[in-house]
Formats: sequence, C-alpha cells, structure tokens
Amino acid sequence: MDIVSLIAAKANYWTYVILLMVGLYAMVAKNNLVKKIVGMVIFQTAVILFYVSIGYKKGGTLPIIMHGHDHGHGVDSFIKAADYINPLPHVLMLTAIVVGVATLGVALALAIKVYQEYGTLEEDEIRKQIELKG
Amino acid sequence: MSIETVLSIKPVLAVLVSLLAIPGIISSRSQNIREAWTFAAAGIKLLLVVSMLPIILDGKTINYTLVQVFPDVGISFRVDALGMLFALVASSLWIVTSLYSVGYMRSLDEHSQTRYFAFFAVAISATIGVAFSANLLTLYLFYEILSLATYPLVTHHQDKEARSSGRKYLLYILGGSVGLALPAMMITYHFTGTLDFAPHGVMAGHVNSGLALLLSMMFLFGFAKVGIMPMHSWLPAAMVAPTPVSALLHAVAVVKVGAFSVVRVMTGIIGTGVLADFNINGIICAIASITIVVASLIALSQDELKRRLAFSTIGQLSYIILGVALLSKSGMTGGILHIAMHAFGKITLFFCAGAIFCATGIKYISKMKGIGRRMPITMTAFLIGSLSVIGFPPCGGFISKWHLVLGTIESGRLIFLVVLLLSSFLNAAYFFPVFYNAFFCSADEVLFEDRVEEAPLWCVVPLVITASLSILLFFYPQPFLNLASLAVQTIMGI
Amino acid sequence: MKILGTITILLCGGLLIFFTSDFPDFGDPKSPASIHLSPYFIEHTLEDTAVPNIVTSVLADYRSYDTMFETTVILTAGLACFLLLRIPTKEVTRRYYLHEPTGVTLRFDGDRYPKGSNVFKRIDSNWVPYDIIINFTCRLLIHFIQIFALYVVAHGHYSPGGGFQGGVVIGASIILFAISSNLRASIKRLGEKAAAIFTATGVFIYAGTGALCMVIGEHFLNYSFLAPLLGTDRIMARSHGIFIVEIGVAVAVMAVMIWIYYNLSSAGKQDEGL
Amino acid sequence: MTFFDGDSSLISNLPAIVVTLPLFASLIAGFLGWKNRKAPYPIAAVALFLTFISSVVLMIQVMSTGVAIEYRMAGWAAPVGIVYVIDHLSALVILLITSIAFVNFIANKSNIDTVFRNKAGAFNSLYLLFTAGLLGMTATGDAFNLYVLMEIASLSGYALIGLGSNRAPLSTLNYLFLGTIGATFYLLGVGYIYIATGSLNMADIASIMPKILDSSMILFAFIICMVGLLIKMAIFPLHGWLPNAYSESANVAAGLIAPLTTKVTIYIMIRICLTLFTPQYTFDYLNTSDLMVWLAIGTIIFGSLSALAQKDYKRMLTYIIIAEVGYMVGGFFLGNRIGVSGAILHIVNDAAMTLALFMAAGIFMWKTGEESQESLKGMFAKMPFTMAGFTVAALSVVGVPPTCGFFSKWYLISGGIAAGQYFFVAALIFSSLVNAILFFRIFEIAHFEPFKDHHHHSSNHSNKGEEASAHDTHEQTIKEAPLGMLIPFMAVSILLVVLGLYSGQIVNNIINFAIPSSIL
Repeated sequence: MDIVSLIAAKANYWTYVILLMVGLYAMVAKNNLVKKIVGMVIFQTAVILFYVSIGYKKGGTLPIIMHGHDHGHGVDSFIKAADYINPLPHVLMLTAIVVGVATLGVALALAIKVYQEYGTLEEDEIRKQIELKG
Repeated sequence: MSIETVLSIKPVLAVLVSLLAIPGIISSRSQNIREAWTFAAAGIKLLLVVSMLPIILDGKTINYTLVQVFPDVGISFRVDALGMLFALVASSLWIVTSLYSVGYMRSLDEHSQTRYFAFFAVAISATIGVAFSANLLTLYLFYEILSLATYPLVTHHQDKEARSSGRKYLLYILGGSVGLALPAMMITYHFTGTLDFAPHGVMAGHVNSGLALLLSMMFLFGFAKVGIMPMHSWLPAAMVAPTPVSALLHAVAVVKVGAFSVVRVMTGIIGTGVLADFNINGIICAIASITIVVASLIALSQDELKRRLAFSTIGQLSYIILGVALLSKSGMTGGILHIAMHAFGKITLFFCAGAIFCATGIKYISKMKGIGRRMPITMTAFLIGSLSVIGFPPCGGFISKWHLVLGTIESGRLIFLVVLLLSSFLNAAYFFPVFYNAFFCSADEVLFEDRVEEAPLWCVVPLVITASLSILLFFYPQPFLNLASLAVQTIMGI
Repeated sequence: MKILGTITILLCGGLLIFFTSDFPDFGDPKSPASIHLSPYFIEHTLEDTAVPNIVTSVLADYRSYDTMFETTVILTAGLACFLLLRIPTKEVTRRYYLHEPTGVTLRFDGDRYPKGSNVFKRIDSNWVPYDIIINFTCRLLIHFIQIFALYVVAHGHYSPGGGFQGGVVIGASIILFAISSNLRASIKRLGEKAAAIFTATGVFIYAGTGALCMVIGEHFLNYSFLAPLLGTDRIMARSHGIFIVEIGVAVAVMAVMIWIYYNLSSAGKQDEGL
Repeated sequence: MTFFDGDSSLISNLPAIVVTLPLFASLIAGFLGWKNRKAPYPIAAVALFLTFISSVVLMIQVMSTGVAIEYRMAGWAAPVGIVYVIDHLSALVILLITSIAFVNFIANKSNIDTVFRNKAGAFNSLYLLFTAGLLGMTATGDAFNLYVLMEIASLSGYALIGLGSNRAPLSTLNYLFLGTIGATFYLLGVGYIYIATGSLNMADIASIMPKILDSSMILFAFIICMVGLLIKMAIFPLHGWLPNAYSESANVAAGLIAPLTTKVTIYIMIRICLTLFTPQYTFDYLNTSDLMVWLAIGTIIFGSLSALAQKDYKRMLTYIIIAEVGYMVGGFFLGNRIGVSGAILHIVNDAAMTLALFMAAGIFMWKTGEESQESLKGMFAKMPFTMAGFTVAALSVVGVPPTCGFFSKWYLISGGIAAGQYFFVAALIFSSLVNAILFFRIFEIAHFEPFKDHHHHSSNHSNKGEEASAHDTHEQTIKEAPLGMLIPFMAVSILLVVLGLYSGQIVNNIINFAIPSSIL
C-alpha cells in the first residue's frame, strides 16, 4: 500500500531513471555506432522528460494566461501562480531539445565519416581493421 | 650586529652581463668576433664584481629585489662576504678559462663552438647568480639553470659515451634537486614562512630534531653537485666533456656551486645553532669524512688522469663541508677559504690534463712516461697545482688546510684531524705517480720522441697564470682570507 | 562490455532511484521549483511583456540570451555537418541516367555524361520509380504544412508555438518534399548556399536585434529600448521584439534543418540521396 | 541620446561584447566564406584581436574597481533573467581564452590554409563559435546558460577535431559520446538543483544553500554535476576519449582545444564549487577533499606513466594534459588558500604551456611531416630558435624555475604540505621527474641524433680541412620555421618566463580576490 503510493508519487522520477539507464546501457554496451547514437538520444530525452515532469503542478493548466488578450482591463489582479504549471522547465527543455538535435546531427555526420573510412559501423570490426593496419 | 645594506642593481648586472653577450655570440660571423664577445663579457663581469668588493670588505651588503613571487619571497640578490668570495673566484677564473677554451677548441677543431660558448656564458651567469642569491628560492633557480646549461657542455661530443654520461649527470643532479632539495625547500618554507638567508639560520624554534636532521640530509644529498657519496658518481662520468668544461665547471663552477649551496643552507637556513643543538653537524662531518677517505682511495686506482682528478675533487669538496660543519671559527674559515684555494689548484691540474691531451692525445697516466721532459712548463704547473691540492707550502692550498686543521683542534674532534692528515697523505700518494712517470722514469721507458712539444700558447698561458696565482695566494691570501673571516664573523656572530 | 554496462546502469539506476525518496512528489504545487521563481514569470508576464504565452515570454525575453545561443547551437551543428561531410560535387564521378523514351538506365563514369539533354534524366543509384500517390499527396500537403507553420510562428504569443516549432515545421515540409521527389529537385528550389545564408541570417536577426538594443539602450537584448524605433510603448516594444527574434529563430531553424538534411542524406555529396 | 556617450556605454556593455563579438564575426565570416575564400581569415583574426583587447579592458576594469561586474542580459535582474558576472577569476580566464585563441589562430595560418582550404568560411566560423562558447561559459552566472554555451563549445570542438587524420572521426565520435554524457549529467545536476531551490542563478542558489545543506537532492546534484564535469575534463579513469581525440586532430584545432577545453572545464568546476555550492558546502559539509585528491593522485600517476609509454609526440602531450588535470583538481580540493591559488594559477600556466607545446608540435609537423619523436632528430642544430622555445616550454612542464610551471607547482606543493596531503606532494614530485625524463628523451634525440638528410654533425674530427669552416656550414644549414609561426611561438615561450616571474603579482592582485575569504 505504502509502496504503491510511493511509486505513484515518484513515478516521474522512476520513469526518467529507467529511460536514462536504457540510453546509458546502449551507449556503453552496444557494438553498433548508430545504436550508440540512438542510446545517446534516449539518454538526453530522459533528462528532458525529467525536466518537463518537474514543471507539472496538480490543478495547473498550460502556461498561457487566460483572457490574456483582454490586456489592460485589470486582468493582472486575478492571475494566480497556482493556476498555471511552471513554464520555466519547458523553456529550458526547448533549448535542450535543440541541443539534442544538434548533437544528433553532428554525431550522425561523424558516423557517416566513420563508415566512409572503414565501411562498417560495428565497433569490433573497426577495431580489427585498426589493429591490422598496425 | 646590524649589517648595513646598500641598494644597487650591480649584482643583477653582474649576473646578466654574460647572458647579454649571448646574442652577440650567436650572431657572430667569425670565431674572432665571437671570442671577443666572450672576453668582453668576462672582463665586464670581473670589473663589476671587483667594484663591489670594497663595499663588502667594509662590512656592508648589497641588496636588490628583482620581483616578488611568493609572500615574503622574491627573486632577490644579496652580495655578502661569502657570496663575494665565490663570485670573485668564479669570475676571475672565467677569463682564464675563456682564454684556455679558445686555445683548446681551436687546436682540436671542435664542432659547434658557438653552442659551446653560448652555454658557457649561461653557466657562468648561473654561477654568479648562485653566489649572489639572497634567498633559497633564487639560489635554487640559478642552481637549476646551471644544471641545464651544463648539459650541452657535458655532452658536447654528442657520441654514445657523452649520451650515457649526460643521462647520468642529469639523473643525479636533477633527481637530487627536484626529488630532495625542492621538497626540503618547500617544507622549510611551510614551517618557517621565509626562505631568506639569515646570518643565524631561520629554522631555530620552528623545527624539532628529527625534522632538522631530515631537512639537513635532504639538502646535503639534494644538492648533488657537491658530490657527497653516494651522490658522487656523476662527476667522474661528466669527465667526457671537453677539458675546459671539466676545468671550469667541474673544478670550479658546478661542484663549487654545490658546496656553496650546502654551506649557504647550513649557515643561512638551518643555522649553526640548530646544527649544534641537535648535533647534526657531527653527522655531516662523519659523512664528509667518509667521502674524503673513500674518494681518495678510489682516486689511487684510476689510470685516466681526468678521472683521478675527478675523484680528487670529490674528496676536496668534502673538506669544505667538513670545515663548515665543524662549526669552529678556524674550521669554518678554512672550509670557506678552501672554495677559493682548491679552485685555483684544481683548475691548474685540469688545464694541464687538457694541455697534455691537446699536445699528445693521451689520457692515461701510465702512458705519460717521460712527458715532463717534453712539456716542462705544463708539468711544472701540474706540480704546483697538486702541491696546492695536497696542502703543501708554498701554495694556497696550505692556508686553507692549515685553518681546517686548526678548526678540528678548536672543536675538539680530533678524529677529523686524523682524517685530514690521512687524506693529505693519500692525496700525495695519488699525485706522486704522475710526477714520477713524467720526470723520473728511466730513459728506456720514455714513450715520447722529440717532436712532442708544449701545447699551443693559448693553452699554456692560462695554466701558467693559475699556477702562479696558486703560489701568489700563499703569500698574499688577504682578499680571500678577509672575505672568509668576514663571512665567518657574520655567521658566528663574533 | 555487456556485463560492465549492466553493472554500471544497475548501480547508477539504483542510486538515482534510491535518492528520489526525498524528492518532491509528482505535481506537488508546493515544491521549491514551483514557488521560488516561476510565480514571478506567471504573474508578471503580462505587465512586463504583454505576452500571454508565458513560455514564449520567458524563452524570448526573460531568458532570451539562452535562446540566442540555442539558435547558435544549431548554426554550429549546421556548420559542423558541413565542415565534416561536404565533398565538392565535382569529385563525384559516377552518374546514372534514365533514357526516358525507352526506360533504359545508363551508367556514366567520369565527366562523359549527357549535358542538357531532353531525353536523358538523371536518377539516383538506387532509384526506384516514384509512387504517384505519395508524390501527389505530399505535394498537396506541403502547402498546408507551410501555412500552418507560419501560423505557429506568428501566433506564438497567444498559443503554443513560436519560432522553433514553426521553423522546424517549415524545414520538415521541405524535407518531405525532398523525400517524396528527390534531393536534386529540392536543392534546385532551395540550394545549400541559400540554406547556409538563411541560417546565418536567422541568427543575425536575433543577435543583431540584441546588439541594436545595446547600441541604443543599455543592455543586450533589452527590447524595451526599441520602443522609439517601433513607435510603441516600452512594454509593447518587448512584445514586438519577441516577435522579431522569433522570426529570426524560425528562419535559422528552418534553414539549418534543411542544410543538415542535405548533408546527411547524401553523405556530403549533395548529388543524390533520399 | 545615448549614441553620443558611446564610450562609457561601450565599456559598460563589455561583458556582452566580449562574448557576442566572436559570434557576430563568425556569422560574417560564414557569410563571406561563400563569396570569397580568403575573406574569413582576416575577419576572424581582427575579431579575435578585438575580443582580446576587450578582455584586457575588462580585466583592468575589474582590477581597478575591485568589485565584480554584473551585466543583466535583456535587462532582467538576477534570479529572473540571465546575468553575466565578471569577477577576478572569470576576467582572468577570459583573458586567457582570448589570448590563446588569438595567438594560436595567428600562428597556424598555414595549417588552416592547407587543411581547411575549401571550407574556410565554416572553419573560421566554428573557431570563433568555439571561442564564444568558452567565453560565455566563463562569464555566465546562470547554471543553465552555462550548459547551452558548453554545448556550443563542445559541438564546434567536435567539428574542429573531427577533420584531422583518417582516424579522427572515430575518436571524435567517442569524444562526442562521452562529452554528451558529461554535459547531460551536468544538465541533470542543474535539474536537481532546480527542484531543490527553484532557481538557476548561481548567486541566488548560493544564498539558498545554507538552508538546505542536508538535502539529499543537493548532495546528489553535487555528485552528478561533478561526475559530468570530471568526464569533460578527462580525469582518470574517465579520460579515455582525450588522447585519441586530441592527437588525431589538425594542429590548429589541437592548439586551440587542448590548452583550453580541460582548463575551462576545471574553471567551471571551481566556479560551481565556490559560487554555486559555496565553499562551506564543498569543503566543510561534504568533506570531499580526500576522495578528490586521491582521484587527482591517480590521474597524475596514470597520466605520467602513460605519457612515458608513448612514441608519438602529440600523444605524449595528451597524457601530460591528463596528468596536469590531476594537478589542478587535486590543488583545488586541497581546500586551503594556497592550494586553490595554485590550482587557479596552474590553469593559466598550464594553458600557456600546452599552447606552446602544441605550437611546437605544429612547427615540427611543418618541418618533418611526421609525428613520432624519432622525427625530431637533429632539431637543435636545424632549428635553434624553435628548440629554444620548446626547451623553455618543456622546462616549464617539468617545473624548472624561472618558468611559470615551477611557481604554480610550488603553490600546489605547499598547499599539499599545509593540508597534510603528502601523497599528493609525492605524486607531484614524481610527475615532475617523469616529465623530466620525457622531455630529456626528446632533447637527447634532437641533440644527439643527426638530422635525417644531413649527416654532418657526427663528430668527424678526421677531415680537418673541412672542419675549419664547420661553423659556417653549420650556420647555413639552419632552416627555421616561417616567421609567421616562429614569432608567436617565441612570444609564448617568453611569456612562460614572464608569467613565472610575475606569478607573485598575479596571485596577489588577481587570484587573491578570486578566492572567497572563507577559504583560509
């Protein structure tokens, strides 16, 4: 009973940790470079998920001021912070997503270069080739 | 006793003058111009040093701080009696050695002479820097520069032997300074908060007996240039260098920098009080005595002349340490004076060895039978030099040894008197075969035909000068003797 | 490696999960994150910037400096892909041509290929005939996608959206075009040079706005100093400033998406690809 | 009108200018690169020079006023908006970054021309972006902004070193993986800090810190941030990416990235520990010293021993860099004033030394076209000036006075003694000795072995006729690097000595103010 409520209360953290570990595992253990890149994306996405989840507030709605276009009619007085979810993590994650995309692009470009050089993306085969060349 | 200090940039100039000559040396188009630069720098340096002499003899010191690098520690210079004595020896002998170098290098047609003269200049700058250091940091700085600048000189021949000797040289010298002296210096700084050389040391009251002993040993062995056993074996190895290098660096600059550094540290950092209180000086004396006796015994067995001289140097250096560590007035005077006296004697011997090599290409004593008849001037100078090293009147070496002997008696440690006498006997024993071979071997053993003559004039003149100086110093030791007693007065506070 | 990986992730994961017990509960309105800084944004966005969408106002005003560098990040990525991959098209020697009247495919090596011919059509090395349905549907959709994208850019002040989202959608529409027809057709319409220059221009619009604020005002990116130029009050100037930089972001993101796609899909040859 | 008092407004906007100037220049360079291949280089050079000048002005400004400059981006005050904080520490590191970026750029013109000939625009842009990223990382007072700028520096760094030898892409990809893990860990740490405090501004977080010292969130945020940064600075055993990535890259990239990346990351670590987590938390509450110093000792010993095993000059340098990382991390976590001063001083000195060594590598490469140590045969005779500069740099790494390496090592060692970390002291001395062996091995090769196509200098006394003119022929065979490479290199070597002699002033006038007074 206690465990269930605990999990329910921390579900967001658990989810992100599991995703994070999936990504990390792929990066550490996988042999194929593209799989590693996929792992990297999962790894970054896990952190994005974590951020977004901490922005959530029970009873809050999306962070756009209601009746915002009635600006100038004294609407400010009844804006309550508790009514809206926290916008800051969303902003940060917009940035982080873009950074993730950029990293992905560069990683793929490097992977293409590696493929052009060795004709394979399997790490053990690449290592064998390097050893053969001395 | 308050010491009057004078602020002057002269010590810095004295250090820098030979460095400033380097661009001139490198850019010279001919040998003559290059050597002119060398001599000019040497002359100016000597003049600068001598111009400071009267101030020092007045009992004042000259101070100059270049830049402050740590709290209370800077790159600073101070000229006092002890430093003055050493600088005087080094700068006057540099001129003579430059003369000799010119002759030696030209007559053997050595390669890379530009490099040789350039690094020679760096080395002499560093030597003067050590002499004029006001604190341990500055001393260490110039000590290291000297180690590095002499490496290309030691390995001048660039062959296999030079390479392995060079390795050994750096291993001992740098290993000692970085591995032992540097940590010792930092520990000292940590405990005392200063590195300045004070007349009575800075350690008193900051350290216990164990730490004082540890630091003393770290300094003694860390300044490996002094060649205390077992840190001595670089010195014979370094004899692969061209003879002028051996002469100036391994009889005067490098090894004396080692001895000077140890003396400075013992008196200026550790302090005579601490040495006496914890009875560290007894241990140092014992170590020095062992080195004296063992080195002399090894010297007996060496056939290569320069190696024999090298072991002789190792023994003689320990005289200096022994004398200072006796902590008696005469002993200390003798030890400090020995820096100068031994320098003049030993440099004569090296010049002779080089002259013989120049003229005949011979390195081994056993092959020098009859050489005295062919090279009478050289071998007479050799005789004078060795008499000075043995400590026989009428040579300068007698004066320092006399003070040393007095010092052992003053301090009441008669065992060291025995050591001194034994070692003098051994000195005589290892020099005797050289004269015997040179002058008294029977006619049928003579290896030289008539055409062997004296070495070129450039080589002979310097050794005549130093030999005569050795004799002169017996009759007129005042400049050095005064400086030494002045230094001792400051240290002992009398 | 697998065992090592397993051990690592079990350890890390266990540790991470173990420490979550102290963390605020999911959706807790009283957590420090929700009470320290964010209320300021929620309560002041209208009076400070006149933008109801708080995410937009924080993104492009309160933390506009972050966003400028975020735009720079993708510029960096575009440049990086270009620098790493790009090979001059001249160096590509093997080409395939389809003889349209007969349907025969020919391979040409070196520079002996039909130039400016009506009957020969250049095709990719692993070419398959285009699916007419996909081709047609995409052509139809692309316009609507682009119009929607412009709406997303323009309406970022009032509804979810903004420069990034809109820019990505436009970029995606062009990538969709490249996929549904071929890379060369797409490059003919929007070349690599144009993409690169658009990217730089987008970032320049953003940073230039910031610098303009600095030159006529006192802080980098402080849009309220644009008021005299825009002819509005200082608060509305912020709103307009946000819109200007959002356009810059949109242009940069759009162009860089296309640029990266060109380079990645053709491995830098920009000759053939998806 | 503010137009007319441009001077004062220019000065007051310097923190923004110093970072955005390279950004603008990179846009212009990238723009013009499409039109004219030759245009980007002078633009970038001028921009780097102006950035350097602004950083000098910034430094003077900070030193003369003695207080940190706070610059509000977009006009919003601290916790709400992003602020730049230029204090003594960041001004020092900014000056370091701009000067190294400028000197390296000038010295490697020929390398840029050969390696990046077709892509001059992109290369120059990325070079400037990398500089801008590092400058921003240094100047920012916002934990998240730091992440964004870190990624700019990283991404442009990947691109710059990815275009080196044939193996460069693979090693760069590995670098990218680890760099991303490091950066993402840092981001995660910032997230934890955020949920614990609700703020992203470093000073604001620091003011909240005393209330939440025993929060496990903060503890974990600290651990994760540190792990992320330690990966990025390549501390043992997380160093795997560094040697390959740096040694396979083009000289101009290695000369920029090798001196700066690890050093700036260490600066970030110091900044995070001091400004964000507060020294009270880092040193007193957590007592991290022992663990981190042992990590540093491991790094120093590992780096030194691995360097000993290398045959390739540039690879050897990369392991030396790893060992030096240990110096700085260890020095900082000694937790006393001397140690921290030493670490900060060593950031400056080590960056300068590494720059000099990589510039030397560039010149050797230019000369011989090879990278093995064997290719340096006879260099002393062939290139006396280059070798003189190289000797100074090498001695600085070894730690011989009066070069700067000695003085920072002095602070580190005395800090170690004061903290009672004798193993750290021993490791430093050990590493100095190993460095001595490393460089004297090279000196021996360069000194004893004859130059490859030139066997004149083996001591052949026999043919005396020739030897009379030996000196003159020797002079003629000297073939130095072009002045464009040599002059910057000599300037850096001289700087190594000047930095050494003035280290007392640097510590007294800059570093002393950079360390919070709570560290004794």
